[in-house]
Amino acid sequence: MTARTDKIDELAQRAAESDAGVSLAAAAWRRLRRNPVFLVGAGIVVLFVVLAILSPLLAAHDPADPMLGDQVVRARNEIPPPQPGHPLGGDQVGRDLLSRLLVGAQQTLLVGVLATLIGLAGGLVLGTLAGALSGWVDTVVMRAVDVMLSIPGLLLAVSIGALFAQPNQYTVILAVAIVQIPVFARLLRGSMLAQRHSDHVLAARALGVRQRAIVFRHMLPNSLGPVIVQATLVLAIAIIEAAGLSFLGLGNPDDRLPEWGQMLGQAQNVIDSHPQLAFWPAGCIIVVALGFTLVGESLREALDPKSRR
Amino acid sequence: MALLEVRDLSVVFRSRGHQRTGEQPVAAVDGVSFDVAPGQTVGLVGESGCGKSVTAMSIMGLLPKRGNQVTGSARFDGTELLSLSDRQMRDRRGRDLGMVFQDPLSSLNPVVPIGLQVTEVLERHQGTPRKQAAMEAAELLDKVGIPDPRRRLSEYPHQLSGGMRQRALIAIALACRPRLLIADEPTTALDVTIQAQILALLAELVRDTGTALIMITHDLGVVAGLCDEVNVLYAGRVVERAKRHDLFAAPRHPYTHGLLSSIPRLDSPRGERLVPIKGSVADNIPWQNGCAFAPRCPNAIDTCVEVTPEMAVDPLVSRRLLRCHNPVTATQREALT
Amino acid sequence: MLRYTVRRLLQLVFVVLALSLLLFAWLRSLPGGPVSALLGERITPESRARLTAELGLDQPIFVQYFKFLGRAASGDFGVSTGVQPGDSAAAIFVQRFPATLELSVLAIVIAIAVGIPLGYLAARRRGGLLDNLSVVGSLIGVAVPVFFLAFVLKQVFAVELGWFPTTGRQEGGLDATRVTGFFVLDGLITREFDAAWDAVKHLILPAIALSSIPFSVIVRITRASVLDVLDEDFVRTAESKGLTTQVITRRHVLRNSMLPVVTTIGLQTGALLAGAVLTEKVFAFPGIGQALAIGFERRDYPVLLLLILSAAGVFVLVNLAVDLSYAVIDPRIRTGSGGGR
Amino acid sequence: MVHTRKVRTGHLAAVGLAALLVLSGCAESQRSQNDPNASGGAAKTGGTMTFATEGAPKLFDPFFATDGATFRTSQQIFEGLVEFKPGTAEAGPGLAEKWTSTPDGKQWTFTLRKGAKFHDGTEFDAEAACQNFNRWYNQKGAGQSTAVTGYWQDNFGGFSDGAKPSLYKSCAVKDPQTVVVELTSYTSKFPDILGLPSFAMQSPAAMKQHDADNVVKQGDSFVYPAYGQQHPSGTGPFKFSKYDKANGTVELVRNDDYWGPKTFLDKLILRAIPDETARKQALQSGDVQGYDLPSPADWEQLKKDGHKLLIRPAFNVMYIGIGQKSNEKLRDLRVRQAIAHAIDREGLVKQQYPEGAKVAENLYPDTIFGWTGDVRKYDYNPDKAKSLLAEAGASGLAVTIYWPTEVSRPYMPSPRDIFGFVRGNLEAVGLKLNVVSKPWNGGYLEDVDQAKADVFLLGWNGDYNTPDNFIGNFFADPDNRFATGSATWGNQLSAEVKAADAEPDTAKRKAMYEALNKKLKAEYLPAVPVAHSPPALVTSAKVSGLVPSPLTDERFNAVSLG
Repeated sequence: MTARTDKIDELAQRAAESDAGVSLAAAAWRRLRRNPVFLVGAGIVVLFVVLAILSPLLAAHDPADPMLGDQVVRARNEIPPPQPGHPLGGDQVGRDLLSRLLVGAQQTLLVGVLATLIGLAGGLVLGTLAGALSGWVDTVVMRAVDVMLSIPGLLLAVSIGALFAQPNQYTVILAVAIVQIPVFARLLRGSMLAQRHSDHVLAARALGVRQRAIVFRHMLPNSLGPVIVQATLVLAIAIIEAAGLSFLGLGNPDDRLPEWGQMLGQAQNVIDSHPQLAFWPAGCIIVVALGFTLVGESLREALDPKSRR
Repeated sequence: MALLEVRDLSVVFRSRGHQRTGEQPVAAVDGVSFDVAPGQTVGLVGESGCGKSVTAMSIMGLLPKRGNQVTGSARFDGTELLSLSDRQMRDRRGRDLGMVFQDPLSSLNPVVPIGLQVTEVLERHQGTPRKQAAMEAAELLDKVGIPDPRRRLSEYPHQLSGGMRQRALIAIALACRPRLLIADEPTTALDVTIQAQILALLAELVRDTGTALIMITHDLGVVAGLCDEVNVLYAGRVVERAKRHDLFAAPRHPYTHGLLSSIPRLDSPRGERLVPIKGSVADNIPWQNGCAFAPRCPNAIDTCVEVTPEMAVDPLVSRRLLRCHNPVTATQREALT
Repeated sequence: MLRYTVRRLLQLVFVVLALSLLLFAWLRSLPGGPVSALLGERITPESRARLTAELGLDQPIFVQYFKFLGRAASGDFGVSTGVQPGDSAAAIFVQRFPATLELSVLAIVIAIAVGIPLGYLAARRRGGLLDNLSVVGSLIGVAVPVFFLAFVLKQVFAVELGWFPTTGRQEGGLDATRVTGFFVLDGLITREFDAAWDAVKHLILPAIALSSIPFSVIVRITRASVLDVLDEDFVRTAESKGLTTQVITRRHVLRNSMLPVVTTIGLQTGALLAGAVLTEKVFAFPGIGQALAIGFERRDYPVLLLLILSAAGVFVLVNLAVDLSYAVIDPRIRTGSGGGR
Repeated sequence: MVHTRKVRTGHLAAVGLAALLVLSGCAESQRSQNDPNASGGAAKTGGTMTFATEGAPKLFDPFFATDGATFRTSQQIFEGLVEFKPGTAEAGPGLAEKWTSTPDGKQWTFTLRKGAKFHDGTEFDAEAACQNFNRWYNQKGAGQSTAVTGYWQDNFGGFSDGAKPSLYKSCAVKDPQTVVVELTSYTSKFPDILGLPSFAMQSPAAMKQHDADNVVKQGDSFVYPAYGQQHPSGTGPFKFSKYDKANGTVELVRNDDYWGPKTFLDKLILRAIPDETARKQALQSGDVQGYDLPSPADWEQLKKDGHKLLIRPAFNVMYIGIGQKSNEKLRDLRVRQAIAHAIDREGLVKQQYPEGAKVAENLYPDTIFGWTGDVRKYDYNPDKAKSLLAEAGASGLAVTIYWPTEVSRPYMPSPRDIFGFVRGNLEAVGLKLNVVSKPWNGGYLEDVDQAKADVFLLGWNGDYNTPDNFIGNFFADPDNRFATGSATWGNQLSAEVKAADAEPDTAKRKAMYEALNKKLKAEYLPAVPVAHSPPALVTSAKVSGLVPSPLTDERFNAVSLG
């Protein structure tokens, strides 16, 4: 018995490598190392993540504390200007802008990562179901996916966001995440269908391996390439769409822990009188989104066998 | 007076940024020379990667400008092709020089009707008006043996069989009655029966139209059926040139000999075993250090790995050029058979 | 082909029905809604109860849904409670759809007209300055939040420079005649050219903002696809025929690289509605998008329901159109046989 | 499809052109030819003014409306028997030149203005006036829905079917210039309420012709008849010209038969621009000549840019409501007082409210009858608050606090920021806040009205100049959003409110209201009054003659450009 499974594993392993596994990954890595696009993107992402993790330490002040509140005079549209200890000044209610941006990095990363993970998880379940056990399961799941895909992404996110009676950080994340589920599902199903007829799977099946084993040991691992690419891209999308939600007033109303999209959305009414309140978070969002996109795109190209670009 | 004179043609690949990566530029074609007389059929034979296709492409001026360095000379009817401007070259391609490629499916545009793919050449080079061009195209297709040509005009490549596609390609290449036709492995992608037909077709056409033909192949069988003169290429250099009969009767270069004895022959006694060439191209040594074939060569002697052999008239058989220190002798051939 | 189309249309019906039930149930289960919308601040528990009963909102959800379907069948999707209180949702759609259509068309036209040539040139001069610029540019284009771009455009070109109007579809004072609801068209056919021009001026900034994402995507896809086609054998064949570069580009390269591009254009066109929600809000442009934005804010459920449904419908239809247009571009699909590369 | 491919773009263009020509054949410009040039308005008289409003009007029949956008329009078209004096909330003569009442305040005699004409050409006389009263009183079916005739039901109660008691009894024509209106009881609101936009005089002929009362319930809402949609006919200085829904603009033109001074403007265009920033930029770029409700944050800048900022007298109140229902600790006066002491109202007003905003001491502004400064004041004193909580054994009390999102009200310019401030204050005195934020119309009002909130931020915009419009609305019914009914003193409060309203004798009534205000602060404290905040409107420099009204009831009849 063990002997047999070992044999299969070895077999499938070889097939996997020839398909999408190690060798291709290695080749991809070789291409990436030389790709300036990737290096720039990776640089941005790493910087951002480090910042996000360390931000509580870096932030000089409590982002929720309106310490400069006494300098806020709505009647004269005055907000705290840059000053010693507050290089960027304060926001509409006198909280230290720099600290908010720093802590914002953390929240933004949180939104991006959680949304992506949830979308990924959902897609993984649906896609695996459909891809693995075709038949009516496939049909049902894919119909559902089609329904979701039949609404433009951001619109769907906004709709979902609006449908929560009481918006908060997690409804935002959820709204953005749900939109991504069908995308991932499609992706996984596609690549698994492609594999169902590939040699190593057939071989494994021929040797009578249990369906589950085939799916999890052989099919899933080989489908991950495109999924990883998609995930990096989704991270960027999630961050941007979260900002869109905030702009439409469907964001997280509790702004004690700031998130860049939220900061941008809240700054919309003072964008001409206090542009810095909008431009700082906007700038951060653009750079970070760009970073993830660069990484995603260069990954995609590197993993795409026939790409010479 | 030759129609095409290729002299000392060399093509060097330079991978982008090779200075940084320190890769040595590779010579795909290394001082190749040969002539093609009007109406003559010349074969370029060799394993894949020996540089025969690159030779053809460089003559046609189809090699990408970037990353390729073409030196030497290729005189067509007295004009130096290699020094022509891009525009001048375009004017000649399709008119004086035609080319047929290996894979007929991918070589035809899938979304353009066959007819247009033929007529566009006529329009380009002869300014033939659409209607008339269409008629000529039909005749062409008919000539290359495509049944019901009128209907075919409006059809798309995927609707034709492999053989038909190759015929169409040939029709395109010959549309403007070029004086030189280069066929690059025209039959490799087809199954055997079709191969024969296509070869026959080519033979017939060049005879009728008096078109000179360069036949590029790895298949000596093809050569046997078609070529007047054969150039055997190895690692970017011509190693043996001979008239067809001489070559098949008495291959002199061990590589040629190897090729011949590695293909089954109908006239050989039963029970004879095929002798494959040992090793692979990977074992080659650079020509600078001697004979590139030496490592695989049964006849290799010490000089082969010390002195680079030069192209020279065969001491035994005249009318033949040879690049070898220790050619195959008659006795050896006997020993083998 | 026909069977395929029919199947897709059926699928569309299915999608819309499923969506409508989903949305309807969810919307109804939410707080706020018609009653609060109608009574606003003056609401009292007593009046709430009365109105809820009057409107039959106390009946079981399915009863309500089927009543809704019944009314919907006769084109009655309920009456707006927030966007344009008192107007029927259908009327709002009919009246605002042309606006968004005008906007989307202009946006997608800009995206295509600039995006495809740029993508092609980038591919032709691969690795060159233009190439790198267009690639990075297109990536940035995706990274910039649409509404932020819209804000900046408006601030710079409308408020500071005053080249364009900041908001709306047309000056009220023009007293333009309405025929089709497409202001530009109306202006042309009624020969009120000032009105048409004014409408165009109102379109430009929002359209640019809206086109940013489709533009970026189109550039990228075109470039990639052209690069693929460029080293296809048949391009080499075309070269070997000595054809002129223009012919090779037009007939052999572009036409073959258009398939993926068309797909993208389709998807992007459908997705424009999402962008329109943001852009139209920024420019107070009275289209579907703005109605959605206000609808979300004021919880105008009848309008939201209809607009989201129709958005989905349009999206599906556009994609169907795209699939069909493959046949136009790719004979292998039209003539059934062959499959594809 | 194969064919479409064959079509060359040239052909397409041709086809398109042809289509255009065909269309233009059947499409004619319907421009009013005598269009006195739109933008140019240098002359004192003439010109067109475009004014940006928050929303588009629901319809043009004010009797069926409760929304500001509708009233903004209808107040230019219609006039009431009573009109509020420009710039005040004080009732003055309108279509009625003067009026008298019997001592018991149940019978009112109005003397009507001569020479007023409706836009449809019919005369305005006693007959027309009474027909209006009877129209209101005799609403049937959908017309009786609170959603349709909210103002009537708030102020007059029931209808002729007698299902609910009504304040209105009858209207009699004494002579063409005199009507006698009978009420079932006295209320301090009368006749001021006749100044409400909803109760403006409309042309009986026009209403008859266009079926004005035919309101139909359809699905989740109501559909209004042609009259309200298309043919409003009043006596006002402007006439309804057209409503371009596709463009969100209402066009009004000068009424040349107006009984009073004619308008300077040829045309008034009211354009809906929901987004506040968009309104501002429309003004800055000259697309509009004025707009409503500029964000206080922009006031300074707008003035700097040379625009005219017109600040309305504050006629509203923002309060922190304290519910009596769920959290019984809040029924302890000391806890409510602690909350009052915890809030730094001066700080809040200074930081988050526009200039001219005042800290509120009563639940209605001092321009209203019965206001008194002699009430218990709660100074900002966290320590006092802490000790009060301790006394009440409510230190660290957990409280559910509600604040609204997706809304900005005149009395609450930026709820998020105001709440941020309040939250800080309350947490500083050790209260544990369970924060609930909901969209204004997405559950906030609903929950607050069902008294789900322990503490909540809300306010009120006054309609007319009587205390009852404020505290009457809040407390007359013990089952209210403060759930005063659940408090021991709840019913007493309701009784006192009703009594004061029903007291005909002015002096007595004043005393009663002052007493009530004192008790509301000292004994009941169902809400902590926070601020009276002046809303504003803004016009470009060349606009003159617009008088800001505390009731946001500005008239454009005296407005001129340049």
